Amino acid sequence: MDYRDSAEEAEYRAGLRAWLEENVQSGYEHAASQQERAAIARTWHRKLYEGGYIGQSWPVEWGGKGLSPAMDAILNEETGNFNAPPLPGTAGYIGRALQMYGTDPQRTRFLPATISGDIQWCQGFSEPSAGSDLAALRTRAVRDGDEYIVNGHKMWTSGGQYADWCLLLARTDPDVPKHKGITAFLVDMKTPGITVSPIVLADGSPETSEVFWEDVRVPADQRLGDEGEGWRIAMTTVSYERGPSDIGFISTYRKSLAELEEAAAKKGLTSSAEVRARLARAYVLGEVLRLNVLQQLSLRISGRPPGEEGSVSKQLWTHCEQELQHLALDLFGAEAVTGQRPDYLHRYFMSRPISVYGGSSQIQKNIIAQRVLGMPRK
Amino acid sequence: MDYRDSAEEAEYRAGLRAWLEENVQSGYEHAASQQERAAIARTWHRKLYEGGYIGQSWPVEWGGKGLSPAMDAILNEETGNFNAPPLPGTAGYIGRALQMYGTDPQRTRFLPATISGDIQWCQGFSEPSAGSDLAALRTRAVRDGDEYIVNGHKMWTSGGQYADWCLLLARTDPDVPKHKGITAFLVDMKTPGITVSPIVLADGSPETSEVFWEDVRVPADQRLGDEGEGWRIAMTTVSYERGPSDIGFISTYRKSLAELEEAAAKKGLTSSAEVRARLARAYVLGEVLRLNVLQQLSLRISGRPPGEEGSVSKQLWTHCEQELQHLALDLFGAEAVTGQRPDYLHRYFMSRPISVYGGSSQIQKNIIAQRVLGMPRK
Amino acid sequence: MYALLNEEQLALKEAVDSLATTVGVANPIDLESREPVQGWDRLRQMGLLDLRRRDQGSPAAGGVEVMIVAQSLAAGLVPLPFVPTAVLATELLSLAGASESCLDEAVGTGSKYGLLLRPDLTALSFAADWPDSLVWGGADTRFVLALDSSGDDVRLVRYELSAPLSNNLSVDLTQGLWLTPTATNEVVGDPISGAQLQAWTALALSTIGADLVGIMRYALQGAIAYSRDRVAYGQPIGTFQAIQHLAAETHVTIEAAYGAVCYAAWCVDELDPDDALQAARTAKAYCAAVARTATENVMQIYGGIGQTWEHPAHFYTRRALLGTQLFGDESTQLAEIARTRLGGI
Amino acid sequence: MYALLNEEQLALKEAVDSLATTVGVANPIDLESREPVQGWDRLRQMGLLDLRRRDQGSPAAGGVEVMIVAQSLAAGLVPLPFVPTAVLATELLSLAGASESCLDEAVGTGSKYGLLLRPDLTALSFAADWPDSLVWGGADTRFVLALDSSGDDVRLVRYELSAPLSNNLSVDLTQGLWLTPTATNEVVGDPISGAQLQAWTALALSTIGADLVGIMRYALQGAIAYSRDRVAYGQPIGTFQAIQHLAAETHVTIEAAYGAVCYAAWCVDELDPDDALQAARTAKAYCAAVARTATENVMQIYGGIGQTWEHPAHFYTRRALLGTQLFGDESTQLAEIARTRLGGI
Repeated sequence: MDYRDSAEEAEYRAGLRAWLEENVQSGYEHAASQQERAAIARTWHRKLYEGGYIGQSWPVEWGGKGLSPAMDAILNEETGNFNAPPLPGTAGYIGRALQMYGTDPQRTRFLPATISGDIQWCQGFSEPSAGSDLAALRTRAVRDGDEYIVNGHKMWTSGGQYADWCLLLARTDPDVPKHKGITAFLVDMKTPGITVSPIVLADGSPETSEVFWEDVRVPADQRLGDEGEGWRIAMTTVSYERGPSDIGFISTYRKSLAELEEAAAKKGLTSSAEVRARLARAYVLGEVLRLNVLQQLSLRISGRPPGEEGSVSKQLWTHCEQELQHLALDLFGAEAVTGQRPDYLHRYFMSRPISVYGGSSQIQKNIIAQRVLGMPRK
Repeated sequence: MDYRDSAEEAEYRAGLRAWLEENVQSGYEHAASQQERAAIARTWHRKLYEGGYIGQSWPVEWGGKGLSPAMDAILNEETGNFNAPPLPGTAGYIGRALQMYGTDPQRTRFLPATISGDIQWCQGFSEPSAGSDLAALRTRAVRDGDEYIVNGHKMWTSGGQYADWCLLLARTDPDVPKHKGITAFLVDMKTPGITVSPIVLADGSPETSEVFWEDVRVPADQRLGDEGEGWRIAMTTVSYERGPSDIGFISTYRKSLAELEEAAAKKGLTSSAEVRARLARAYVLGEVLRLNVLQQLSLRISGRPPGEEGSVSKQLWTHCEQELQHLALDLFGAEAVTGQRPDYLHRYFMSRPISVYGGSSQIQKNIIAQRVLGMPRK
Repeated sequence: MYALLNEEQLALKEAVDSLATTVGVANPIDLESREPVQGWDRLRQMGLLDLRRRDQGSPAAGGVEVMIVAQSLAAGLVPLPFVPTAVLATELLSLAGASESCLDEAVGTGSKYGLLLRPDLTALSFAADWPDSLVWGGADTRFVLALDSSGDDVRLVRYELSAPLSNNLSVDLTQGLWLTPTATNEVVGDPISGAQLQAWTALALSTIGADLVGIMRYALQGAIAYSRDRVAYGQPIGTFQAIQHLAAETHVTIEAAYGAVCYAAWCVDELDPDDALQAARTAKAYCAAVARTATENVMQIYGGIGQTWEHPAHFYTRRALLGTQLFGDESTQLAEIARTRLGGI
Repeated sequence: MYALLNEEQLALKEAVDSLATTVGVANPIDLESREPVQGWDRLRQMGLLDLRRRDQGSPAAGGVEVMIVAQSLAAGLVPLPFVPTAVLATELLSLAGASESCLDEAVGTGSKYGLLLRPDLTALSFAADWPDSLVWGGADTRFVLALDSSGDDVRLVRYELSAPLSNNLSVDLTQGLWLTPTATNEVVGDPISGAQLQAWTALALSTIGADLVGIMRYALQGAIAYSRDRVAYGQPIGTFQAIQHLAAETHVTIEAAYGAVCYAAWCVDELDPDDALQAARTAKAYCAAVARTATENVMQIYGGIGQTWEHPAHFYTRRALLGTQLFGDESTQLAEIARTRLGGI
């Protein structure tokens, strides 16, 4: 057990900091529109690529550097510390899917462009009637010669409006058990028949999108993996969504807490023992999450694939952020409800879906009980 | 809607207060042993009987006065206010069972003695492997001529050591669905083959008992209701356990809170805004429970039998008492763990089983979801 | 003792429930199509605007009736200022013995009277603080009531706005909170006593509590209905124990809040102002403590769809957030309750 | 960066886990049959008593090893004063540079050294407060360590008891807290600096945190095993989502507490005392916040049987109650953390 950087890690961190000092992209946080944010993110992706910071933990043969997952965590942490835009997470996990399940031509075609940021990906998984129960998805892909014809309706396709390509899950065989009839595809978002429409969240900001698929023709060589292998591909992909990248959340959290402490002090609230205790508790929860994530990361470093214990981090993350936003409302409730602090209201509403997306809190508890604690299923 | 006593209620209350002024039995709370407490309770039962306060809401034909359930609530409240020993609850609900399901000879034999306190009852329902799932009970009663032979093991038989008679549930038919094979019996606790042994609770105090039944011969005319009717009898009985009698809890709660406020003030804690808020919250929870119970009581007054909404009161009661004891430990934790305040430790441990007995909190939530809110079963 | 609605009160509830379905909001699009003046007229036709006018010194209807109406209108997300205008402004004018014509105006065509609130929403504002205060009322507010304590007595002050309100700042899409525009003011009626203000605050707290109970109850009903239809893993999500228990826990807090609000509402006209205020603070403390969680639980049961603008779930959350703050959140109420039970610090 | 136990540390854990099953307590009856001197000998044979003795100025083992041992011994409900005697008394003697013979005695036959705690258990007590303080240690305690600040420096004081301890007041049936008997005292070793005391407090907090994690984890394991066997409504209760979620929620808090305790334990010997103390307070704050609830949840899963004296569930609850208080509960830690982050009031 050693929480310090190893020599290698320290060297990497120093190099990264020097690079960030020169190259960090600003303006993301205060961008006027989602479109502007997407443009900044794309530029930032390219810069990171030029700096050698995209796909750094991928194998060398696929354009990576084979670095330890620890370096990904440091990258997350330091870009957070430097107030950089978020790291392009989709590149990371869709790259994994391509490496593990792609054909050689697919890898050659997509991996370089994914690393460089020339292709921005979105994820076409969830549907109106397939959320927590993702395997119930209904979008159909029917083979027609050298193509598949896709019809369906996807929800919660983050960045759908700005993505170039989509990793799509569709049902190719309705006659087998639901997990076995799903296939993954790589689809150009400019293909005719695809319509993207924004989903506006409860606080009024357009944050994600729904995508309608109408007779969309997808060449068969853009199928990822075999027919029926889609579920396994999706599960692998999703597992790489969690884990060390949470560290990106942790630096955001630290900043939010520091801002809240400052705002509370300015309002004269930090003379109240109750407020002090609640702010200190928010600090404790953040630390507890950080230290749990470090343990998860250590498992990854020691070669274990991301597992169900990630559900524990997800629960802690949810609790952490939702509690922080509750605290902000409790301290600045009147300001928040009278339009003086729209930022608190925005963050509050943004904190609510954390217990829904990426597996709801209820699903996470099922996973912990049954797969981590080994409790019996009915 | 009117929270004031009606003219009738006010008159009853005034008479009761005058009677209590003269007759209230003291010493229960600080009795040296459980045995002494049982003796005091028996004397108190007799006094109440002489005052006309036992079975007052029973029909006149069964020795009652046909008073409104509101009077039972007032009785509970005022005896609580006068620091009297608890009211003999078993007499009330076992009396109901006798009235509703007893034969005429049974009623004649048992009702007067139950009212007068000559018979103290206990309840032989739960078993080691039949707690929440009471209908899974295994104690067998096998017909043998004019008798039944009972074998089994009952748990959580409160007052088993001091009771004269027992309302017993036993399985008479193992070959029908579990709810249908249960029969109720009235059993003299002096019958050979019955052994009572104390159950010591987590804080070290003997609070209840387990009862072993070994070839206990019960005359067939002591069967209550028909064979197989035991489950229905038990459910009716249990439903009368809740409800207005909770008001007895409410006066106890008020006293506990007042004592805690005083102790906190003495220790100088009431200058802390946090402690003040927590004490005030405890007051709010107590009021909220009281007002909910009054609504439940009003349903009873308007003639509705006790229903599933009682589960809401049970949840509030549990929350109220467990939170109060948490607060006591949070304020006086060091005193409690170093033997300076054994009373807080005792009350804390006594507060834990509230979420287990009389239907665990999990069972109550099932009832609320399925029977009150009408949510679907699988 | 009878802690439930009587026949008449049940009939009132049923009538207002039914009205609320026609003038209330079911989704964001309704907000644009609802015509406030017409809705207000519907309330007047049912006599709901006159509840707190005095007839030979007594209010036309008690706190309990006000509670019933506020609860049902909130449940239906009725975007009309029933609470600030028809209940609280009318009550203030009645307490000050304002002229009948003034009262007629308050409940006339359009909701013309608003209240001046402190920027932290914890109390009525004083005239001197006009520029920093907020107006709680409908878009057609023409007069705003505030207090003035510059003399020996506390007096009611009426502002007449020189232009319509603009700049609605409210988080709640069905209730308005506005920046103060330019206005002229005059004293109205007689001095208001401390006891009268206590009683008025008790009415305010219990009515806002009723509003919160209304939205919580109706929001949960919707989520339960949804849980019967929405299928996951081959069965309605309402069959899962996790969803059942979340709904049950929420129901427990709502029923508890309802009991406390009933008592507080009854106390308004039946007990001394300080006892009524204690009951009202108790109810408001509890409602404020549970309302946000209740509406969050509802959003959770709805899952993803409950997080979107197009779904009405957030309407309830927003109204819960505002109601929690109006006249003080849980911690404000607890501090006051502690003062009465434990003395000052 | 590697936040998990390495091979050696895993081996140590396994060895102590195994020891704990033989010297620990599985039910109340064991308490009478356990022979403390023999148990203590077993710890010594495994070298667990010397962890904090110094070898050329460095402790024989780091905070992480202490954490591992404390956690496993607590999990096994080992009724021996490992924490106060083998860890904290030894550490105090080492910090003060006490003589080797004194240290030999501390870890010799029987657990001879106890600590003097303030009556509220939040800190070591000062000699002047002897009569009102409590002794934390085993029944065979002969020497009690306290501090003295009557001179210019803080000094370590050793009391020699004139009679064996009696009057165990502890709620925890596996750890002793005793009234102070008559005793004579003398100063031991060199003055102790503020930084040394900070580091010592960090060790105390992280070790008590480890103790709490140990009992929580083991208590939950037991309840889960029970839930597999216990049948209600025709199926193991562990199949019910309500029970699964209760266990899952508890597991989350235990894993979270474990992560915080690991870091705090590592910091003890690796960071500056003030940073180590902040990490330790963080871990203790979290452990204290969740330990009671975790053990209550365990009692709840056990149902009726978990409420009885004969069942060991209450052992965990009792140890959680004591551990929560030792060196300050959550609110004590939060107040200190707030001081470092927000400044004084």
